[in-house]
Formats: sequence, C-alpha cells, structure tokens
Amino acid sequence: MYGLGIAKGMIVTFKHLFRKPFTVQYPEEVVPRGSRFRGYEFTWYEDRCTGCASCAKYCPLGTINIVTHPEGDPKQGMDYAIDIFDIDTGRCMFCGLCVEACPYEAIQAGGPLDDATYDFESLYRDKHKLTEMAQEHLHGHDFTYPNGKQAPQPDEKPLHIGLPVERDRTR
Amino acid sequence: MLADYGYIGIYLLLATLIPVSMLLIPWALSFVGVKPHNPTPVKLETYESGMRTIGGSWIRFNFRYYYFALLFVIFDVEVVFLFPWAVYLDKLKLFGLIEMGIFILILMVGYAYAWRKKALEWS
Amino acid sequence: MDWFYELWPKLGEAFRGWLESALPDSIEGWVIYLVLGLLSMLVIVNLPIVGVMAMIYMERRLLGRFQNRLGPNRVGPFGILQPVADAIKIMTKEDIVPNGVDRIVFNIAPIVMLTPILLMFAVIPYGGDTFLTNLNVGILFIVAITAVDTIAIFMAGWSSNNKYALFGAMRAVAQLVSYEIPLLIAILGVVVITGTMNLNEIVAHQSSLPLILFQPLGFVIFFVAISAELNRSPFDLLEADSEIIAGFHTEYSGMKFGMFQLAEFAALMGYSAVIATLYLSGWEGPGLPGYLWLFVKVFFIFGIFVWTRATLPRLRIDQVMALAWKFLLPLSFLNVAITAVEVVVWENGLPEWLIPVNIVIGAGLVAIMHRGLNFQGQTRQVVPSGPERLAAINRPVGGGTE
Amino acid sequence: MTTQLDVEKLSKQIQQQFPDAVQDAQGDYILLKSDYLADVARYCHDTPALALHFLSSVTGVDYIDYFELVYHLVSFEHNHSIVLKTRAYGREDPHVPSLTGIWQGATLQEREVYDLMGIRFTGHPYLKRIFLWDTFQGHPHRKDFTGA
Amino acid sequence: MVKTNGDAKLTLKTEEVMVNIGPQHPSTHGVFRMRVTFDGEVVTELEPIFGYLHRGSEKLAEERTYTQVITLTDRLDYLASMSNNLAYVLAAEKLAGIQPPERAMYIRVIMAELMRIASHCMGLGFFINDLGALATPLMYMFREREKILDLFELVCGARITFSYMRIGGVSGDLPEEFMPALVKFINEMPGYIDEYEALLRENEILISRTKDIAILTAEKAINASVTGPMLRASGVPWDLRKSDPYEVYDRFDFDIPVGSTGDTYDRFLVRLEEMRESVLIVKQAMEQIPSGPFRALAPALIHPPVGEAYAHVEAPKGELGFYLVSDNSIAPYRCKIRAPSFINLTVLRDLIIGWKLADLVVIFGSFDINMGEVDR
Repeated sequence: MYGLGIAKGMIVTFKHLFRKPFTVQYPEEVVPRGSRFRGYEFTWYEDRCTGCASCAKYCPLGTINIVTHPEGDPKQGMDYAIDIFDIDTGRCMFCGLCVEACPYEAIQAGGPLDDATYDFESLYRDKHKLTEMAQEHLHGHDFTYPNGKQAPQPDEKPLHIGLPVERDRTR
Repeated sequence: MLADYGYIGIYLLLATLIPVSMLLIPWALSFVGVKPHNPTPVKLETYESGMRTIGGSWIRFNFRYYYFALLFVIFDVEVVFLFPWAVYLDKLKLFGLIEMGIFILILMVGYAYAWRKKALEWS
Repeated sequence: MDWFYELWPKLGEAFRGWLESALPDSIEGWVIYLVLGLLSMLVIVNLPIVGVMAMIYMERRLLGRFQNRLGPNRVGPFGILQPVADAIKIMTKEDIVPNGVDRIVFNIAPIVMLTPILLMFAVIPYGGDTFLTNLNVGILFIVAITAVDTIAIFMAGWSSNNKYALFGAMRAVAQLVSYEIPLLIAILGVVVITGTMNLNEIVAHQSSLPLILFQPLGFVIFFVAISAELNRSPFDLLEADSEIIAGFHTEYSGMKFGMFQLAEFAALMGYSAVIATLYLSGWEGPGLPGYLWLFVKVFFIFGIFVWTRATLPRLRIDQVMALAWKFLLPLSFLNVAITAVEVVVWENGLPEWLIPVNIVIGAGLVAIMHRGLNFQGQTRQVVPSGPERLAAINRPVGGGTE
Repeated sequence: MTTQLDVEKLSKQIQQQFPDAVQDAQGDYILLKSDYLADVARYCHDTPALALHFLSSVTGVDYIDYFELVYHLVSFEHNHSIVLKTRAYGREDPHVPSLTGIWQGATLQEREVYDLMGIRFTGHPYLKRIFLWDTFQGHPHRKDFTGA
Repeated sequence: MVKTNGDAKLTLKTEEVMVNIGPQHPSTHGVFRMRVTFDGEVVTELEPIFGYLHRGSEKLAEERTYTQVITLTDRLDYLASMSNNLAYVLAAEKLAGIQPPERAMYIRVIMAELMRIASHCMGLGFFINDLGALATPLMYMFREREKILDLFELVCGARITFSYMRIGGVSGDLPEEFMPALVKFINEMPGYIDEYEALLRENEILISRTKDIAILTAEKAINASVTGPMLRASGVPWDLRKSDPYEVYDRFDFDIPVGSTGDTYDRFLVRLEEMRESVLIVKQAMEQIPSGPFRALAPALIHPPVGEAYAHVEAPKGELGFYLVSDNSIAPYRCKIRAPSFINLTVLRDLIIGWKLADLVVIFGSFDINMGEVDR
C-alpha cells in the first residue's frame, strides 16, 4: 500500500519524541572518560624521568624538547639531570606515542577536557609548568597516576612551582 | 462591507510600516555603533561555494519552469469562475451542477490534452 | 471562568471609557473609534511577530526531541528566551549587500514578502466577535494576498545575482504557482458545502461538526498543497540546503534574512489558522475562549508540520511538479465534483452517515490516482537473507567476560 | 584467498606474444619494457584465462635513476592477482603509455602520478594536475623535490 | 526570445549556467569541488576538482619511522581510522615479516568491524541528509556512532585519531570494562538498525528519489576500479574479507550483501545490510577471542629488509591498500596509499551527467567519500 513506508517512518520519529535525550548538557554533566583517555594535558613526573629522550625520539611531530647533562658520581653510576623538558602542546596531536615510548612511565596522558587557554604561549609547557601540573594532578587524584597506579608517597616537599620563564620562540 | 475594506486599507499601511521599520531599526543601530560595518572585497563577493563566479546569473534560463507558469494562468482564471458558482450552488441546484459539469469537462479536455502532449512532464 | 471570557471585551470597554473621559468632548466619536481600531490593528499586526517567536522555539524544541536531543535550553528557563536572543542577534548583525546585486529590488523584496503575510491576519476570526474585518470573500482574500509572496521570492532570487538564488527563484516560479491551483480547488470544496467565503460564517457552519469529517480528501489536498506553498519539508525545494545552499535568500544577511524567516513562519502560523478555520471549526470549542482554542489548534497543526519535517526527505522538482499536476489537481477536481453532487442531493445539510462514506471515497481515489505519478514504492532485497539469518544476527551475546 | 599468479609462467606466456616485452620476472612481479606496457596490459585484460579486469592501483616510485610504475591487477573471476612494473627513465620528461584505454580506473590515478611524480602518460585524455594547482612548480613526490 | 533558425523552426534559446558546487557547500562532504554546467536543472557537464585538503601524507610518511606513520593513517579517512590503521599495519607487518599474536588479530577485527558500523552510520546519515531529511536519521546514527567511539575511547583513549594498532599487534590490551560495554552495545545495535530500516527503507519519497537513479553497471564498476559498497551494489560479490581474507576473517560466518541493479537505492541498502553483517562478525569474534599476548615482540624501530609489500583491507569505503617500499632504513622509502574514496570518484562524472541538480547531491552522497582520503 502506498504511503505505508512514510507512515512507518513517522511512527519511528514519533516514538523518539518520548525517549530520553541522548545528548549530554556539557558543563553540568560530563561524560565519564576511560582510564586511557589521551587528554589535552600531559603529566610528567620529574622524579621518574631519567632523561633518556625516548619520548622525544618517538614523537612524530617533534614537540618534545629535552636537554640533559650527565651528573653524579661516576662510581655510583651516572645520572642525567634534566635541563630542559618542554612540550609544545599547541603542536601536539595527542597520539600517545611518547607515553608508550617511556620505559619509566614518567610521561602520562590524561587530564581535563576544559584546558582552553587564551594564547599560544601558555600551550608551551616547560618542566616547571609540567611538574606543577603533575603535582596538581597527584594532589587532586589521591596520589594516583593517570594510568591508575599509585604514586609512591604523598611527599611533604613543597611543589615545584617555577616562575614563568621567558621563552624564545625562535628556538 | 466597505468599512471592512477601509480597515484593510489602514491595516495595509500598518503592515507595510512594520517591515519598513524592521529594515530601518538595524540601519539606525549602525549609527549607535551596535552593528558592525566593515566590508571587504572578499566579503562582498557573490557567494558561490567560496569560488569566484563564472559568468553572470542573469541569463536566459531554461524555459521548462515557465510552462507551468503558463498552465497556472489558464487554471487560475477558471478557478475564479468556480468560486461564485460554489457560493450559490445551493440556490442553482441541479442546473448549476450540470452547467459547471460541462464547464469542468471542457477544462478537463484541455488538461488531458496538455497531459497527452507531455506538457506536465519535466524532461 | 466567566471573567476569562469577558477579559478582553471588558478591557476594551474600560479603555474606551477612559478614552471618552480623558478626551475633551469637542473631539468627535470617530477619533475614539479610530484609536481603538488602530490599537486592535497593532495587536493583530504584532500577533504573528510574537507568535513566530513561540513557533520558532517550539519547532526547535520539537525537532530536538524528534531527533533524540534536547534543543535550545540555555537562554532563560528551558531556553524560552532563545528566540529573543536570536532576534537581537539578527538585528545587530552586519548587513552585507554583495556587489552586483540589483540594490532596489534586493532591498524591497523582504518588505514585499512580509507585508502580505501580515495582511493575512486581518481576516482570520479569532473568536465569535474577535476579528478585525469580516470580509465576505475572506478565504479568497487570504489566498490572493499571499500569492504575492511568489513575486517577492522571485524578486529576492533574481536580484541577488547568485546562481543558487536563481535556482531557488526559478523553482519558486514553478512550484508555488503550481500548488496554488489544487489549493484553491480544495478550498472550493469547503465553499460548496458552506455556501460562503466569509470565514466567520464558515466557522459558524462548523459549530456542530468540523468540516474535516465531510472533506477528508479536501483536507489532505489542502495540507499537502499548503506544505508546498509554505515550502515546508518535503517540498522545501526553494531553500533546499543540501542542494542550493539557502535558495532564494542565499545572499541575504542580518535583518533582511530575518524578515524572510519571519515571513515564512508567520505564513505558517497564518495558514495553520486557516486550516483550523476551514476544517477544524476554527475558534469553536468547549471550555476555553475562542482565541485560545484557535491557538491550540494552530499549534497542533504546526506540530504536525514539524513532525513531517523531522521525518521526510525532500522530493525532486519534477516529482513535486508531477504531484501537483498529475495527482492533486485531478483529485481536487474530483473532490469538488463529489462534494457538489452531495450538496445538491442533500439540500438541507449533509447527513452524518456521509462521513465514513466520504473517507472511503477519499482513500479510494488516492489509491487510484497515485498510479499516474510513477512513484516507485517497491523496496528491494540486497542479500538473500531470511528470518533465520536475522535471528542469527539478532541473537544476544552473553557474558562480558572472556 | 587471492592467489598470486605464477610469475615465470605468465612471463613465458607474455613472451610468446611479445618477444622482448619482459625485462625481468622475479619475486612476484613482472617488469615490462614501457613500450610494450599497453599491449601486455591489453593482453592481460582480454585473455580469458587471465581476465585481469580490475586495476587495483597505479603507483609511481622514484628510484633516482629511474621511475618505477607499479600496477596491481586483480581478476575477480579467477581470484588471482599479478603485479606489473615498468620503468620510465630520465628526470626531464619520463613517460610511459597510458592505460586509460583499457581501464577507466586508471584516469584519476595516472593524473595523480603525473601530478606528484611528474611522469607523463602518453595517450591520457586529460592529463592535468589533480591535487596541486596548475601553476605549481615541481613534483613533490620526487626524491629530489626541495620545495616549491 | 524567439529566434528563427535556418530550418525555419521556432526555438527558445536558453543558456547554460556554470556553477561551482563546493568547496564551501553543505553537501560536498568536505572540501570537494565540482564545476557543474546546468541546462535548467539538468547537469550537462561536470568536472571534479580535488586538492583542497591535500597534505602530502605519502611524502610525510617517507620522513617518519614505521611506527610514526600510524598517526598519519588516522587522518586519511577520519571516519574510519581503525581500518586505516589496520591496512597500514598489515602492510608493514608483511614487509617486516612480523606475525601478530592471535588475540591481537581478533581485537583488530572487532575494531575494524565496529569502525565499519560507525562509518556506514555516517555515510548513510549524510546520504539521507543530502536527500533533505533535516538530519533526523543522521542524529540517530550519530547516536550509535558515539557509542562506538565511547568503546574506542575505552580501548585507546581517543575518539577520532585512534593510533591504536601497532606493527605486531595493538597498543594496549582490551581493558576489563570494555567487554561488558561491547556486549551491551552489540546486543542493542540490531534494534537500532531495525529502527533505521523502519524509518528509511520503505519510505516512498526515498525510494522514488533513489531507485533507478545513476545506475552503475558491474562491467563499468570493475573497469573503473570501483570498490567497496559501490561495487557490491552493482552486483559484484567482491569483498576482500571473503575473497582475500586477512587477519581471521576466514573463521567467521557472514554474508556479503550484493545489490542487483547498481542504482543509488542499492548502494543505500548494501550499506544498511553491511552494518548487520558487521554486527554478526563482532558477535562471533567476541565469542572466539582467545587470551594471550596482544602484541608480538617487535623492535621499537623496525628495519624491514629491502623489498616491497602491498596489503589491502576492506575498509568501509572500499579497498584500502598500502604499498610500502623499504630500503632497510627506519622509514619507508615509498608509501603509496590506494584510497578507495579517491578511486571511486572515477565514475562520478559518468554517473551524474544527465541527472538533475537534486540528484547530483544524492548520487554524490551515495559514493560516501571522505575528503581526508581523497586528497590525502
């Protein structure tokens, strides 16, 4: 019978009139994110980082800038001290390869959805800023890393809050 | 009855005034500085999916559309005849019915002819 | 509830009394008459503008619910101030007039579009004695005056010097003009039964039974034709967004664009009122004052328009034309013929047992006439699948562990 | 499972038809002389036993000394596939015959190779840049491309 | 304008009008551009113009390690990133001779089939949108796509650019909350497909707009290298999952929906039915999936031997192939992408000419192309 198909379709849409909306009203409700969520923020833990620069090598876009120098007593095994550890999250595409590359889980993906900034400069995060964000994350999440593991101890040390560093864009 | 048309006349003035004022209010707003006005050459280009237009659009367009306009004129005139008949059908009774039947029949012959000649197709 | 009925007349009387006492005696009575008339005109001319805001809100919310989302809900409680925000935004938007348009026609077109639509509200009866004018050719007046919109659309499309607008304008010429005829002839069925073109009398004629019962076929034709006239889905070819961007108003921005939208929705409101008046016994109804009944009916009909818009895809121009000329036109003539015969046979009003007969006749005629359209209604199978296969696909997987 | 055609057998078959067409046949591909490309392709397309009606992809590879054109052919009827290769020499005007006459599917792909690799397909009906604009200088997929 | 011709016939002279459809057009699915000549409403000439989204992915791949190229493949057909990942990873594994563990193959199949459902949801939704149905079916289909993206987010943490698959496996095992969520979704999905079918399949307007429109014959489709649902709608039962099974597709029981005429309606129906078959495959894969490692032991920087490899998968849009040439370095020497959307457009001009403006967008919509893949 002609017109039956249209009638069927009309019934389908009519049924939807009484269904609960699928959409979520964002600022009030937030969809729960999975534990592997590769968010708009990287947390980097200076105490775990050995300065091996695996992450920088893995990054397809080269957004990670890392400079180290050897340090410590040669008899006890040399360490690397990290001079510069910058992530230009403005260029980052959040592929998560650096997270996978890190053998010590020092850099981890995760973080909030609402991470808008007013200028590009603040998307460039140096090691002070990254540490600050990492500490903030730890304090806010019961000393759990974004990948779900427990941080060693809530340390009593004051947070590494660095002063804003003038940055040369040409570098 | 005539007073009704007078009302319509006054109402027409009002109904014209409102759209005109709707155009004028934004125009006035632009003096207050609420409404921006910064034309650029690209902004003032004719929109054609973001590309420069090729050729003008005031052209002799395919006349297929006008067939229907012509047919419309024919039928519209007939319908005007039908309305007074419809109002007085209860007084004209069978006579009116038969007469209008003949009238519509003639119309239908023309309609069938147009259909036959594929004037109603959109080729 | 009595005060409710009396509210507006009482208010009017009070205002009139205040005016009489306030004005010096030297001023003639006709001034009061004029002032009152102008005031009621102002009310009526603003009615579509305010109503359109309500309708836009309703359409967006309803569409949202049809589409399993919420719709506007941010501005004001439940988002009811959204149309107001939209109105303010559209007023303060930059008004871009592109190079190469025919400036005069381009600027006049929105006015030509909106004025007839506003005029239409002058003759609609809002209640037993609530109307601006009582024209004896009321329904004809409405159809005639709104037909001017075709010209406005063509003006807008042609003057824009834009090819998409040109397509829209050309389609307008073909489509709007074609659907005028089934529309008029469908109205003829009502006129034959009621014997008048006066809308008040048409409503009075339906005090016992709404005319949709005696004119089911006429109602369907009218509804389809009016969807096309108001270019509502599935006939929204003039502004088919997926094909010709925005059709005839592609180049319009700011308030001019807003006026096209306003006119479109106001026409929708007006014609919903006309449908209610012609077929659903207008303002008649138990319990509520007339104008409220009319608004209830208007919004009900509008809801159906939104529903179809939410469901149906768009037709193609040749199919739209075929629908008008090969389906609706003969059908509407048949409808008038059958109605005329019925009216002549039963001189003292149509008997009630004609209602099911008319519905059966209408359905039968639709079933016969649609063959002329060459519309294809047959579905097709693409995979040799049967109920077993579907059962295999639909079988639930249990567990959740590995 | 799509089977690889036996390269040796096929190359012998081709050599019977076109004696010096095959330059090399090893691994899973047949390297043809570019002059014979169109003929061999036509042969592969028309021979019922081969019935390679489907041209899957056309690829250009820049080996600095020469350009290699790789054609992946598939037969839906027999569910087998073969890779044809040919070489275009010279960096100024490398060219190979176009296969658009045999497979319509080659039109856009050959245009792409022409645009990005700069290999001219003789006999292509509409050989024009496809991704880049007409005034673009150079061919970006060449190994020596340094930027426009 | 009446003009007398040589043969004394009165004809009305009309002009043809040339219009740009795209790149800024609601129904060109991105930044595609067609320069179309109309006579009235009828298309008389059409020239597709590409390149507005050209990013040089193939060239970029030559400067990245094999693992880093995975992130490039995400951006090809961004509605079906998993399938792109899969195709590239297969090619790289073939090149380097790495065999992924069985569990990884099952995970990949599940991901690819979910991706197919999501991609077809978008393809059909926008196709109906081009028909003018004011986004209602699109919204319903978005709903299901969102659910699939939620699943993907559980697995890999991203919603569009997954970068989930790795050479030799996948980047992470299925998290424990994944399987219950998948069970819930996959049991609901057939009901949703039934809903789409009730809404669309028998709709007379849709049928009259699509049936017998733009018929693509089987011979022409094969000759023009058309693949995917378009090819199958033309009546060619060619699906790489059946005819050249990769991963573990040969272990599943599923059908290949094949159309009979090759018109727009068939292309629509084939996609609708393919969603059903994908549901079936996912269900079987869920029941069969073994436990074990999810990733083969492969070096971080692989140096494949000198050689070349071509691997193809049945992506939602058609045969997606990667042709990799290795020179034993850490980056591919040449990475060619056989993009189905791009090659399917070969027949665009032939199919559209002679139809009307309204058909143009519908036929184009039935191609279901993705500009990220067309321009690469």
